[in-house]
Amino acid sequence: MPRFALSPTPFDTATLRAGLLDARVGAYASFEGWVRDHNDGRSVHGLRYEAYELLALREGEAILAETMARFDILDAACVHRTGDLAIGELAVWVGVTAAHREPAFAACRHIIDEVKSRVPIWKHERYVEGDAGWLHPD
Amino acid sequence: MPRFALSPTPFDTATLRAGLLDARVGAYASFEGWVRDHNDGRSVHGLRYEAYELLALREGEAILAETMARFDILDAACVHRTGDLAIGELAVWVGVTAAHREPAFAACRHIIDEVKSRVPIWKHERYVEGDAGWLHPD
Amino acid sequence: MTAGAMKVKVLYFASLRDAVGTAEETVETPAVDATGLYASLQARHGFSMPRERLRVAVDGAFAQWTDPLRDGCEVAFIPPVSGG
Amino acid sequence: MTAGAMKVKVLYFASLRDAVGTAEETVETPAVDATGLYASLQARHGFSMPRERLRVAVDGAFAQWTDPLRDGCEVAFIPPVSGG
Repeated sequence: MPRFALSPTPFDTATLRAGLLDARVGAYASFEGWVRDHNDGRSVHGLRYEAYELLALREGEAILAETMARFDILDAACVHRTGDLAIGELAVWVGVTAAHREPAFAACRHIIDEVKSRVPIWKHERYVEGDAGWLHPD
Repeated sequence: MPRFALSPTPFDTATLRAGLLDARVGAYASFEGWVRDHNDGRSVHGLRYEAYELLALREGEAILAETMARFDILDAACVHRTGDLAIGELAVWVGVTAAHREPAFAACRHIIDEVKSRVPIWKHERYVEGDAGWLHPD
Repeated sequence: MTAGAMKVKVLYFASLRDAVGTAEETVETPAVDATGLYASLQARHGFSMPRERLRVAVDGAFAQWTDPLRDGCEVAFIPPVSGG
Repeated sequence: MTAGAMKVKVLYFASLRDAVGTAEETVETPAVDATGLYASLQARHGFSMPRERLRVAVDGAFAQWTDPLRDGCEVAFIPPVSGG
């Protein structure tokens, strides 16, 4: 089972979370990124995520595998949306299970940081003023 | 609306999460504590949480208010179960929303740490061997 | 009621409640503060837990061990907590 | 096909794709590595983004700019990512 997935449609976090839980789990940490109505002081109307799918899936799996090896956790998963999203839609979900909370938090944070910095996914924001642009952070 | 609650029955985290989300939210961090089948090397059959309800509710609200004041977050909530729980039942949930992930993670971690150290709730574990006992950590 | 004594309601939780066998009792005590009250209850009930491991709450709020007790107040001894 | 030239498929994403107007093109290039390939494409399409801000992937895996290119390979230029 892959631990990292891209989803072109809205996805259900309750099902994903349930897939991580078993009797050994004492701690579940999760993170969700949502589409906000503002970014860097500008009013956002909506956005689009584009991925280089082949490489994004490989890089995402690599991040999850590295995280499993580095932290004392039981399981971990991440799903990232692609396509058009409106304000208030879920963009990315990370879930991590562990016996104890310390590694669950640390691994969850590590995954979202690495996904944001390494996985070839790009955000295209449409602003209320009518213009739009790709985000290519320095 | 209180931000901290005790629940004598299983509760639904999806509804709680939905109550925290609005258009300003860019990041949602959550933590869940689950009843494990092991603790400190012993096989656990189930457990019971007892609270000094009046003081637990006051102390829980104080923690959430302190957290709202100290971190750059939008909202936060915590629910803790009381009564008898079986293996695989949810014991505690924390949810935090923010514009950005850094304060969302930090506040979520702060809340669960403070709840565990300050709120008058006690865990009574029943072991597979038949004995049982209150946990009063040093 | 002894001269200078007052009635206080005492709440017990977790292992303290198991030791006493009841969740609450009303006691007459000459103690002026929670320190003295716990000492006398420890002697009566044989609590093994030293006061240093407890916190004390009066009328539903955490209090200092040396805060004066009032007649009719409700005192709770809080063993180390283990929620979460 | 020029002597020494090879055909490579180039994938464009995000602002690079907008600049080119297409998500992929097949080009003949005498370039021996991705550095030379990007330089020639930058001249042709007028990319404003310097190579130093990009990563490069060959056949679906991140690569070094100086790795030799092979005829028929697929090269992707990766602008700074912004997922999450």
